[in-house]
Amino acid sequence: MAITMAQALNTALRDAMADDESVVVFGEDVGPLGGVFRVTDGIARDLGDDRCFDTPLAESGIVGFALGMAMNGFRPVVEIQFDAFAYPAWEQLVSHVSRMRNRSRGAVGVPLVVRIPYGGGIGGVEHHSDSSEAYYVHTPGLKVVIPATVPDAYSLLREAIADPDPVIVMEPKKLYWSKADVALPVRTAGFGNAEVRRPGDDVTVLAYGAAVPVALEAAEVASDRGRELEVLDVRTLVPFDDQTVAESVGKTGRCVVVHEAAGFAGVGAEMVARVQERCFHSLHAPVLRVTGFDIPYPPPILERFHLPNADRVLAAIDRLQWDDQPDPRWLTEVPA
Amino acid sequence: MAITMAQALNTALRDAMADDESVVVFGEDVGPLGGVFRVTDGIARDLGDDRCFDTPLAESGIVGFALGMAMNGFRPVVEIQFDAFAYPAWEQLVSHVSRMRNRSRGAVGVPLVVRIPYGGGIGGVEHHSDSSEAYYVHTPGLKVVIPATVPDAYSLLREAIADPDPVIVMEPKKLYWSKADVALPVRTAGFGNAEVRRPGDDVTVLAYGAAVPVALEAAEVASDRGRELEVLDVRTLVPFDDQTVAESVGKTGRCVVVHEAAGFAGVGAEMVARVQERCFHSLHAPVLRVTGFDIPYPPPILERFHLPNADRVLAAIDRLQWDDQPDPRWLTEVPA
Amino acid sequence: MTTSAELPAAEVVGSAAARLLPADTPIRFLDHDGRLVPDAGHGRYAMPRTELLTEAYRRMVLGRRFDAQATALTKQGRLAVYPSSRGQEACQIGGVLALRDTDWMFPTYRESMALVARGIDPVQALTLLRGDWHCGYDPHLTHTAPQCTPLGTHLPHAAGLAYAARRRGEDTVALAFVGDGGTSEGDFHEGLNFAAVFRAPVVFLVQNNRYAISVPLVKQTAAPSLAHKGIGYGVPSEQVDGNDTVAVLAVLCAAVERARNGHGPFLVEAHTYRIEPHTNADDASRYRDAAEVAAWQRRDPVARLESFLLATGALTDEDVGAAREHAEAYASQLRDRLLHDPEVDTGQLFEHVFAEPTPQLREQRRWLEEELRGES
Amino acid sequence: MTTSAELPAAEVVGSAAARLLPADTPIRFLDHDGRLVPDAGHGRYAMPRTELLTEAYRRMVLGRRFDAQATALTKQGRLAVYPSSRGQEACQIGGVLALRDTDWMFPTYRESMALVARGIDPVQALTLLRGDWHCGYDPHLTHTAPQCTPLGTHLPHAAGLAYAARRRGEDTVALAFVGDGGTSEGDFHEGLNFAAVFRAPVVFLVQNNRYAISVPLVKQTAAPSLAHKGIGYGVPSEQVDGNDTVAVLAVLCAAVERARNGHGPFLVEAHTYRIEPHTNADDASRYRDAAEVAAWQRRDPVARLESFLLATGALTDEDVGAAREHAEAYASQLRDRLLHDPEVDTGQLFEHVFAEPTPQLREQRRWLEEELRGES
Ligand SMILES: Cc1ncc(C[n+]2csc(CCOP(=O)(O)OP(=O)(O)O)c2C)c(N)n1
Ligand SMILES: Cc1ncc(C[n+]2csc(CCOP(=O)(O)OP(=O)(O)O)c2C)c(N)n1
Ligand SMILES: [Mg+2]
Ligand SMILES: [Mg+2]
Repeated sequence: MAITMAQALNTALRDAMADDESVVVFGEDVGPLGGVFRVTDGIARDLGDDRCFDTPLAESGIVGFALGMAMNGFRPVVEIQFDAFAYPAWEQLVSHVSRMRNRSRGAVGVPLVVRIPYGGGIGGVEHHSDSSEAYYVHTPGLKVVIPATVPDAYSLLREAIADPDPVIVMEPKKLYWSKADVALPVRTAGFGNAEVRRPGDDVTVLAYGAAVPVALEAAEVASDRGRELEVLDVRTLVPFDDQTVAESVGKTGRCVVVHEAAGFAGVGAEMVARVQERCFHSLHAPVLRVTGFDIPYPPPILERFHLPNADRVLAAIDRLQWDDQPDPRWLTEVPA
Repeated sequence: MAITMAQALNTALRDAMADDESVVVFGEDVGPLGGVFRVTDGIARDLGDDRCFDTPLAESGIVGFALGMAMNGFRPVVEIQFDAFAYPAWEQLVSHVSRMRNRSRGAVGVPLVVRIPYGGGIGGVEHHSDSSEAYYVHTPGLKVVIPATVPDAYSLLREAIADPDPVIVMEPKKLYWSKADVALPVRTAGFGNAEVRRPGDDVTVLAYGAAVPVALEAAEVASDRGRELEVLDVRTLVPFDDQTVAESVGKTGRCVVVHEAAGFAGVGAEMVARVQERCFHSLHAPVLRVTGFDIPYPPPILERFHLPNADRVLAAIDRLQWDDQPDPRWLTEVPA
Repeated sequence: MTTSAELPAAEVVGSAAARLLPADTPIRFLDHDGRLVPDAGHGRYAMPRTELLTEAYRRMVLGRRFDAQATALTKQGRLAVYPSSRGQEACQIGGVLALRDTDWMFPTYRESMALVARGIDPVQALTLLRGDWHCGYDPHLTHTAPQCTPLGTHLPHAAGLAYAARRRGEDTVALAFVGDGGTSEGDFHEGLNFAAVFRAPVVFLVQNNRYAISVPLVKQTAAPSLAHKGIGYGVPSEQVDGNDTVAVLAVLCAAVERARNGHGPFLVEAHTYRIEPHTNADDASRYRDAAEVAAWQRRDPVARLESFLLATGALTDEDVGAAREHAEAYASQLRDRLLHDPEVDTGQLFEHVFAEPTPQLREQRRWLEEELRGES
Repeated sequence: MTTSAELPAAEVVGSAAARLLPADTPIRFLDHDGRLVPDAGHGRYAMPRTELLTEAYRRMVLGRRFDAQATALTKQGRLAVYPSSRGQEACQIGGVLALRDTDWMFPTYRESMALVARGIDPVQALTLLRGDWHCGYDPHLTHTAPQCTPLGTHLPHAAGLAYAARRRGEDTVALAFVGDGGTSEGDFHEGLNFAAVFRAPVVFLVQNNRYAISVPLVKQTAAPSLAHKGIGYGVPSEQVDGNDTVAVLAVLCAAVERARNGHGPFLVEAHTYRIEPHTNADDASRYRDAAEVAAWQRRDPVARLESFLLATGALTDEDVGAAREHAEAYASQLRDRLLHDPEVDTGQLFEHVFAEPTPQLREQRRWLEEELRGES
């Protein structure tokens, strides 16, 4: 039976809670309402309102309270309502959640999951469509995972809950209602493993979250045009799977990175840096990025101009110096 | 007469306040104490305790209050006591300070300066040595500048205060007591201009803040060994000077990026990505990074192992494939 | 040198508590049927001028009609989302009428009604919720901050802006709206504390509509009332029946006056109720009974004020009819204006990030323009 | 379905206020000279057991000596930085003695004295300030959270941890220290609110030492007292003479007992004074008078308790001598132990970031090891 990503997440929470008494779910509106995206739908009713409960409206408090519970035997899974509303919890995440284990020389682990619906494409008004993964990825001590498929949503969330360390699970809002035929429980590859979503020999496309379907769409078109893209779903940004990425680029010799967040100092920059470090001699062209612009996330009527789409991916691929003639765009920036 | 960077910043504040009544300075302990680094020393006394004043201990409040004043005719310059203590102000910075102009279609500008002493090397205990620039740099709507020299400290702060947009001035703590002979007021290059601190033909070294003296030290040694490094002080991370960087790398064909922050998704990654995009065909080797490790900033007795130093820069330069034989390190990661 | 190291005397503390705490019951003038209650205003607040009340009535009728129209337009897909303030008209309009035009208002996403009551063009007021841009009106021209979505974050802004005005010798007051849920955020705390320490002329108006989306007040706080938060900052506070326009205006006008005269901030908790779901996207049946809503509908602020004003003769049936007609015309004009799709101007994406776009933004703009040229 | 939509009755609100507000003057048992005051404990708090007081005395003597030693070691370059709590012994030791060993303590950077009073090895207690690691003791073994530097941020942790214990049916209490400055942070607000809403057994102990580094209380808040913040969360509160060990213990023991019995959190403001500069790196002459310090030195908590216990005969001169001797021995042992440089173990840099290092961290560790091998 086809289920949505939101349902897979819901089942993952339920299964984790059934398996382990110490798993508790809380946040804003996750109780009777079931969360604004219904990811916790029915959980308070079915598993008890002490296992899944609403909190006061204060994200720093939610994350700090969760950290306290995690220090004392629980495995809290907290929901942030929308990406931008994780910002008030920033200090707790960066100064405490990510550091408690290290600070205490391993004595105090923080088995805490922070679920953050992220990204745009759903017509959300201001503050409801941020892609904030780069902030977490740059913070040592946090793991950051992003499912792009229904089975991964289930499996990565289960693994996040079982993980002894804090995990930020970024859930692509746009894909909450994407469907797949999948029998749960399902386990996909563990953290640190990128997945080849579509094999190809000509270009490696690195993507995650909502950018994965975009990359796949581009691959479909490219294939019709005679170019085979190898689409890698990075899945877990921390830990990062250097090996699969390098193997792919080593084979294809070309690479494009796609994500929705602003490009400047985004996660894509790190991927580019890693790829060119590891595959320098295999590369026939610079690694290009297709990302959101370096602007605040736009309002609904303008978001389609901001979001990466298959056409932009294809355009980037066209620029990968196929006849080994440098693309004039690069040359304009370089002195004669 | 030789003055310190802290003194240059102090003079910049005084001069800006003298020139413009709307400039006010506030934050924690900036009044009678003069700030924990004495950057505001004597200002409250000399210019009035309504021009330079202490606030309650609440960084979100400080930045939010400053934004309110900036909306209403003032040019606040707020001091954050140590980098990690800007984290409580994160939501204000990301959701408001950076977006107010955009949100209001340009009607409400935010001429606000946030001074953040950043970085390590001063034996600070936990939370006193973070390098958080990547977080700000990735946030559209914020300008981010980092002086590495005494004249730049003066000039960039003056320009930041005069700027119609919010500017994060990251002040390298380690260089507060560095000295230079400079007659104030002084104006150096404006925002968006990297500065060649030392010319050279063999390798471009990109650095900023406290990494600049490290790069220069490395350049000194490298020169003795017959390699001339061109050390670029990036100075302003946003806006970024692509042109000077590309010109330099176009000339040298090799590039190393140095900063103190954790490498993963740090600002260095962006520089690498930009350099390889723009200078792909000039590069003889991958662009390498010398950065802090991907760990929470270590305690005082261990910080010297974490911080980039001249030796590490030199080691990276040695790995730049001078005989055009791929370094085996890169090959280990790539499949046969 | 300061010598603040001594403890305050007992009398000072004791009298401060008396001065700062709210009344034990919400200030009220009218009962649910619009009849004057015996202890109107607790004997501490003066009845507002009649013209203020009739003006409030007219704007409430307009506001409610506007709100209904916006809800309808949302169902038709003309707005991206709409958070109704039906049932909160006394607060929405009370907040506006307590201010002069030169005073500043700091609204949240729920205050669309207050925006139009302030005279802001309704299409501009709905820009955010239409998804056209983040804010459609000019904050400086309207003395109204952009509607704030991140809860509580605008309270420090209000403090800073009001302090700035006071420093220049202006007698501007800022009024900031915040919800019951919003009082839990750290920025509520910091905003009130800054306002108090800097004696900023800010009136904080908590619309306690009993819910933060689905979360009821009892899960939000264990305080005797939200107004009891004021004393912790040295901010005097009051609680008021938020569906009693007379009481809301009486208390807010006193608070604004006080702030204007240099006596610093004030905290008002208005007890009211969100009649509609949180937004059109919400399903309120999941977390509250229809009976509860019905009970609150019987306390309708518009009907209540109408009864009172009709009874006192301040308002005639004709006035009521005229107000409704005006509201109808306003609503139908709004509907017509919103039937057009908004204009799409992609240049705006890059134009306002900074006063001057960076080279990178110029470049990105060029890329988009090229792409669009290619498309067309 | 909840029906929290009704307003609380006036009596409930009124009596809540009485129940939640602190006394108008700080609770006190002893005057500055250690004599019992007439209205000891305001008639509301019981005199603590004598053995508790004599034990407190001994630990205060030890704590003060420890503190002096740490200050001296800092001058010799043996610690990276040291924030003294001299003058705050009644709070430091009172906080510890109000707890059972299985209760949790949440200290800040200023609580080194409380750490050693809790029996934590002094070298482990000083690990943070020595610059050796971020925390030297095992929080689980000692039931003591790592010292918290980001102000106020540990209060939500205390609430969560205490709530977790209570959910498991344990009667653990958490006591969290926070400074007067720390009460201004958003996390103070959120921590108290969470504790109140979840009825977490937490005692919040505000050591109001009149300064946040250089910033005096008057610039921090306009509240009648910091204890007055409690009512805004429905958290009962008290203010106490923080240099009167008897009063501190009386109030804290009552608060802890209350929390242990399931009645939820409590807020205590202890009025005290930071005799030393903020840390060794601070220059207090820039912002306060020597006369002010001298006035507070005359209220010395140690001398005050000593006088009282000697006068009541609970303590003899021999006991006093023995306590001091023990403290001397402790201090000299500490000095000896801190004369060695701490061991440098670079592996630790990578070992504890995650339970299992990522491939990237393993690689970085290898780089460093190679580099160090190359060096040697
Ligand atoms: C910081 C932040 N967290 C979460 C949200 C999501 N959110 C929007 S409205 C809302 C409820 C607000 O309740 P309340 O403050 O009572 O105002 P009301 O909507 O009832 O007017 C929530 C949780 C937000 N906007 N900002
Ligand atoms: C979030 C945060 N901001 C700023 C600081 C820097 N800082 C360290 S101690 C201090 C003053 C704290 O005063 P108070 O809370 O009264 O505690 P005390 O030091 O007096 O014990 C400041 C501002 C910090 N540690 N954390
Ligand atoms: Mg509400
Ligand atoms: Mg203090």
